[in-house]
Amino acid sequence: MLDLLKNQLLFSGLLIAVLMGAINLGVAYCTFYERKISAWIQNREGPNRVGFFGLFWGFHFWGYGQPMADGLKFLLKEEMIPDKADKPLYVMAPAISFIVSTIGIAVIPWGGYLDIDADGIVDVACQVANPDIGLLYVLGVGSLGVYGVVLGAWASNNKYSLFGGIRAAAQMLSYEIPLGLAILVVVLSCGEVRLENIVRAQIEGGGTWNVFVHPLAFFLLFVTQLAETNRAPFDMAESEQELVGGFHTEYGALKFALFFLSEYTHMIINSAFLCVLFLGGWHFPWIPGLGLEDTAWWAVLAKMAMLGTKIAGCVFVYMWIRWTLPRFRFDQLMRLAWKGLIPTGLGLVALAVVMTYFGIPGSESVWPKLIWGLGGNAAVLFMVVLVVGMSPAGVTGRQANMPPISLLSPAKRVPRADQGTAN
Amino acid sequence: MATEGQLVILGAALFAMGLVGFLTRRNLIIMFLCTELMFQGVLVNLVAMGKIHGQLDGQVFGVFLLAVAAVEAAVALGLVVLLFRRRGSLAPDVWAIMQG
Amino acid sequence: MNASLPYLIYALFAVGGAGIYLALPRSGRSTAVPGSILGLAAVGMFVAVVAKYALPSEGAGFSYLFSAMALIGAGRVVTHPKAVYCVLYFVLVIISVSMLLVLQGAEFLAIALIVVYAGAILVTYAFVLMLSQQSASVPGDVRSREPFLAVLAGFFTMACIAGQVGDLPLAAAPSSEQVIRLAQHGEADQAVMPEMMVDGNTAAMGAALMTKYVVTLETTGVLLLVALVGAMAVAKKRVPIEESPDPEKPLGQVGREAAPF
Amino acid sequence: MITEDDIIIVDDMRRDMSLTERFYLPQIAQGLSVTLRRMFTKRVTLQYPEMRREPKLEGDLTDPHSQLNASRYRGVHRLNRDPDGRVACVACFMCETACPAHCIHIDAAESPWPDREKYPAKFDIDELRCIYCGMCEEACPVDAIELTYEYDLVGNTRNEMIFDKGKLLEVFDETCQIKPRRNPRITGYAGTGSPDHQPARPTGEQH
Repeated sequence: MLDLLKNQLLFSGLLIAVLMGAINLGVAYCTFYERKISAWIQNREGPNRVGFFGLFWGFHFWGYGQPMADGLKFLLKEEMIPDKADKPLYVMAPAISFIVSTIGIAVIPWGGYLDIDADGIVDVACQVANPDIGLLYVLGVGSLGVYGVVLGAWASNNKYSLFGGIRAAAQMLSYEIPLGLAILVVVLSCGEVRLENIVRAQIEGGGTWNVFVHPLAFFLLFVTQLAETNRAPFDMAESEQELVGGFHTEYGALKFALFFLSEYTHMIINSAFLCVLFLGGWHFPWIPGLGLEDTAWWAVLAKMAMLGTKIAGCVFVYMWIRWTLPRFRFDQLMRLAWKGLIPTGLGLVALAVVMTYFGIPGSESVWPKLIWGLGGNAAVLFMVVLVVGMSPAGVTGRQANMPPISLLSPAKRVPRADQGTAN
Repeated sequence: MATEGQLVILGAALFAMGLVGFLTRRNLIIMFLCTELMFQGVLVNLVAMGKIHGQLDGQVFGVFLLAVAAVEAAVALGLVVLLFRRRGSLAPDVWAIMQG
Repeated sequence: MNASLPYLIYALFAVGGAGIYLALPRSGRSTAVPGSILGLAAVGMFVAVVAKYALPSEGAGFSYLFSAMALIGAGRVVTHPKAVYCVLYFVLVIISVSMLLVLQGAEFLAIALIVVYAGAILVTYAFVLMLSQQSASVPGDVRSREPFLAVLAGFFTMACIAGQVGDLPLAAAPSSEQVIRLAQHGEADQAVMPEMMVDGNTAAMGAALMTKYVVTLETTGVLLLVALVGAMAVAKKRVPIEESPDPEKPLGQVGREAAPF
Repeated sequence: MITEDDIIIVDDMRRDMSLTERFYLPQIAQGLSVTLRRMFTKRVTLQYPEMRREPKLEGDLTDPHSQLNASRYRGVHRLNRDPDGRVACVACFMCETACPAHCIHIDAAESPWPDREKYPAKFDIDELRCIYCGMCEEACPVDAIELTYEYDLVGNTRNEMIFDKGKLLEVFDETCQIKPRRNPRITGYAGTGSPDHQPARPTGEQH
């Protein structure tokens, strides 16, 4: 048995099975905690009724059976296809969405290398695949994510859905650029595209996670990931108030559940990438067993638990933001991407290039990295502030087209006789 | 693994189909899509040829080809949007008057 | 290798051409079903012929699968009457070609193909298509122009190019040093330790782009910039902007033309 | 006529934003801190079937967190008893007439008691049909029908939700401690209202 597991292919297969189960379970409880967090923020209790199949009568398990009940409900509802919908695409769209959001788990390094029989020789990597392209795979998978939304929107043959899909397409295309720039900063500062080696580079550099060296890039990546997952405040594709649910207006039952699950899977996977790229992956200083040289099975489990904790933290921030911030207007969204994030990202890439030129990332000591990184980030931030400060205060979109409210402002108050018409 | 000859024939087939589509279809967007199909044929050929010569140059040109395709798509779609706005149709026939 | 192989391949081209001809959308009774059958038969026979003459090699099955997928996808791009489906079948072509490139060890190009084509260009196509064409298909889409001559021209070109293949190995075993990256972790010894993770295709491509072809790279960048400016200039909505909005006009209607989009 | 004082001067929305405001980030951080603090404050949710707000008729009735304000709440009906324990209703059909939802059905019969002519042999209220408007309460000349504070009205079948006379009287028995009958003295015709009135002993059935 142990010898069989030393085969990386078989181990990867096992890992896939375990990860799919774990992520689906995590997604189920993400939906639960989304509701819980929204309730806590609004001084409510949230779902706390559903126990497990009536076992332990009178004890509700704090509502932890809720995701199962929800899933069962989705399963048992009637599958409907609108009459004028484009049926093949209508059925395919949720599946595409779900598959694309799931396959990203393949390249995440979950726990370094594993020495199964404790003979001091590493047997397998705790990663489904470690391809040569590494990070680029992440980009490729992310860029396909828009298809599920756009196709579902178009196939529903509903105007609101179409609006949602079109918004999603424009938004995802725009936010892919700062996403790529933020990832480029990591690639430049680690000199690597393989995710496992990026984690390694962060640990070997004295534990300076990339977030300490490039905090702005971390912020940039987080914001663009919010947009890529269509999460608030970037949920233009499904803005409930204007578009009655946007691209999934016409979906119900399991097909809607797939859209829903894919959004949360996307959140988890994106958080995992954020942790791997900027938060040191499975590494945490001062905790024994989380180092590069620890390859026993318990150390690998501890590393996985550490990465899971970091992911859970990121997902919490996602939810916290969703229940705090209102949605952007679409032109604000575009302006943020093209005039805010992309120039900042370019500045950060330039900073990373300069740092690489002077050999900062490869230095043994921690301090040059921190000083260069934080100083450079401060400089980029200062430049952004300077540019924003010099540009005229932007009044855009609808506000720009509004007549001035001078009718009622003191300077131009109309004479008393005309006030009847003024109102 | 496909051999170079198989890849070249595949590239030829993709190119030919793109050509057929470009000649027959009556939708501007599909016509541009067919030119992209021809790009795919060229890309496959480039990689195959690079492999024959044992060099990376074929793949490097493939990258430049991608950039050119992106440029083509951007400008072509801009033009399509402009044309569509004038006539309200994607058919190239409504612009037959430009034949001169 | 069989001497009659080239003629067999030309014959298969003819069958495929006939299939495409029949499958092209036309105004009268649709012949898409026999056309599709002919085209599928041509692809299947081609793969069978190549597989028969090729020596067994690693990954050959995948390569035939993805080649067949690319060909079928391309055929549907050309013949499908619904424009959105054309775009989707093109995505299928992209993915198949990208997988073929992975099998060839060109991973960077493969993933760049997916990011640039499937992720950006085709989404833009779909975007414009959905904006401009609300219904599934328009009259112009279902009637093709000069299908016979076009198919003749296309498949003559194809035969000409294929005829030039000549001494290329159409069916042979792959060189042994080609490493199949997809199956990299299939062998335990390759994934054992970090030192096994040699710099691969991506690093080599990066080095080539940044040293030998750096001028070309910069030129491409300039080209992209020009295209960006050009596309903006071409497609920019020409809206007369009033300097001082007229307060008498109702809200939201000031200085706006009824935009077609 | 609109006078000068009626005009509310709206602040011009296009005032210049300060630099920090144009970054939005300090504001976002402020908002996030608000929501984070909210997460650790006391919940206002009442776990309903286990925890209940007790109805309350006097004291500070405006405090939403304390108890249910039952003074004006219109819940399940009850049929009042007079001081002798008989049903107070005199079967005048005023409530049935006034009911906009037609949910009250009364069968009148000759009263077995000397102080009134009729009494309800049957008194049914369809609680599912009722809209709890309180018109019956207003219409009743002898204050025999009243709406109580009972708000958790549930049942498994529709028939169960048609309250007959016995059930309505039971509601009175349960609720009369907290919400006494509004005017217990005006039942029937003979001698009502006089403090020294001795009611006749009930004969026949008790209701």
